[in-house]
Amino acid sequence: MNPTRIVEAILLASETPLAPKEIARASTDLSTKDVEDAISELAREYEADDRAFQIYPLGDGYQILTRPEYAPYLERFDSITRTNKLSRAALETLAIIAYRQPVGRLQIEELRGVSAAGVLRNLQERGLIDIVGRAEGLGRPLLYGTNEKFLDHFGLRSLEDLPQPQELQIALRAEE
Amino acid sequence: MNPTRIVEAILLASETPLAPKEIARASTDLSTKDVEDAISELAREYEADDRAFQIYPLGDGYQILTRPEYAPYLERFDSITRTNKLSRAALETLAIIAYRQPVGRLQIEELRGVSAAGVLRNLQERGLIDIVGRAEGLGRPLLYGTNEKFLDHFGLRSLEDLPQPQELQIALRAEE
Amino acid sequence: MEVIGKKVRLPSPAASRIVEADDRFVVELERFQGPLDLLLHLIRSQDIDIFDIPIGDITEQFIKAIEGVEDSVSLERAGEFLEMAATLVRIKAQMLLPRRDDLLEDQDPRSELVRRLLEYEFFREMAHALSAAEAERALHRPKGYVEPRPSPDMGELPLQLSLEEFVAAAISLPAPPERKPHRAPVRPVTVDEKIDLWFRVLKEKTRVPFEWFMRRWKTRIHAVMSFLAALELAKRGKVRLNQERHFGTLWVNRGESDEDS
Repeated sequence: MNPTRIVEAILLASETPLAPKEIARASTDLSTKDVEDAISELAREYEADDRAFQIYPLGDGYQILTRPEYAPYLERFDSITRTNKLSRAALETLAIIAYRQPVGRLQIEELRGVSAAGVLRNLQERGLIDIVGRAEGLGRPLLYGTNEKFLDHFGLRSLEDLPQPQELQIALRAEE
Repeated sequence: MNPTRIVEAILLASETPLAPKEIARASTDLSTKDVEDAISELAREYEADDRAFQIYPLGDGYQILTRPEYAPYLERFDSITRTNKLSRAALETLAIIAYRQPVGRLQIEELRGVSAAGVLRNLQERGLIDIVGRAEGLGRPLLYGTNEKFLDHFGLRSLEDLPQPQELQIALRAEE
Repeated sequence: MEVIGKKVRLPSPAASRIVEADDRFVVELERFQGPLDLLLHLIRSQDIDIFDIPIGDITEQFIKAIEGVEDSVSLERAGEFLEMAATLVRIKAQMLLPRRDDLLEDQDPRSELVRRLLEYEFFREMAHALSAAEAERALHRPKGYVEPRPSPDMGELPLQLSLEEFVAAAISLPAPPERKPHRAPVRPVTVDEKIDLWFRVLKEKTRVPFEWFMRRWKTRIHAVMSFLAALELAKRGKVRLNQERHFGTLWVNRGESDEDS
């Protein structure tokens, strides 16, 4: 197998920068010198082909990274792919928190039947919920509640203004 | 900037397969068609240049992945993680969900003759199945379905890549 | 373009035999996914026609295979195997019983089981095909390192959500998912235990209706084990079974030579 291609595969798949000495362990036929030559060869090819990526030295290792001039496209891509709307899961979780607060992750998961960890992080990043305390008992789990920004968004003055429709399932209804 | 290079940068910088429609959002000058053309062009280039990686279709999206012949060289690196193989229980449960979706826990248990609660939780945590709804009737049981990550895990473009039940009949008869 | 997304291929029929036909009475239960898997193994490894299962032999082999099941697997899994044993014994009993005239000729007591086995076999084969696809996919590695990028500040993204939408979502929240009904743990019970019990009862009475035994334990597995114990004792000549008329009471009679066990 062509050593340049082996080095290319390793550089692409590795999570950390790898030094030529480390890369050489991939095959008994591969010397550190071979790896160094392969890296130079790949860098020349990427340059000549005008690839969107290049090999960059990091510490004593190397890594394939996108070229800096593409950063604006990646940034735009990131901000557009995150939407302005809440997902169904986030919306339901927010509803449970709003009506049941303070409420822990386990209770939310019991009500929705699915894991809530990712959704809770998302709602926190959006600034709609806060950690408002810890429950008693094993592991003292975190309790979540809505915050000022949540009220502001809907133009509510306090949680008491939150509508209490008849159709709300019992678990979410305000206790009489 | 050359649209093919923008697409290349975005594909390289993504941890998951991306659909052409999503990639097109990176630039206002980029249509879905442009992205599709760019992907074909890149695939041709990687092929012609004998790169150690290629663009592969997974579900609705595309991702840059190493070619299979380099897998043996990647095995001895700690910085290159392998995905854990699924257990037989998980595979059988996934097969049932893939063919019978949307499907509830009780149906799965009836088909396999064993409890499914633990396996379902595990598959949900690995993100290979989603809750896709609830059945009518007593307790409104949850219904499960497969998702994009399921397709990615098995290298499928769509559920149609799975064998059809008729093909299996032949296998059954051949064994008799 | 090269394609991973080739069609998933089915395993060759030979490869689909998960376990070779080794000593078929020594089966490690942990290797099996459950009772259907074990049953299929017994049938396929002996080249038995699945549409004409010799239910007596298979039942015997199955019960032999799950002997001591409660020691080798969890209680819940043991219950799954025992339930299948009960089903097999029921089918066996139905096959022994005289056909009632009002039953349709094609009402084979085995047909439901055959349907379940074939259906399960389909998904078992599919699991094999998926496993092969998984292995092939695992040969491809994605970019290992993706440069961290400043994540757009979510807090600053304008949120599109009206109070009406929010309340509608709250209303549409379904009632919490059903709780798994609590299953009382099955106390493991053996045929031997039941044999002892028959002896003790038959010391005091010369004959006992089988139902008398059934009434005392509500779980099926006790009934099954009692039935198997009675059959075993009849085989050894320790008891006689008789039924005065079809579908009537099954009597368990003290045998002629019942001095000891």
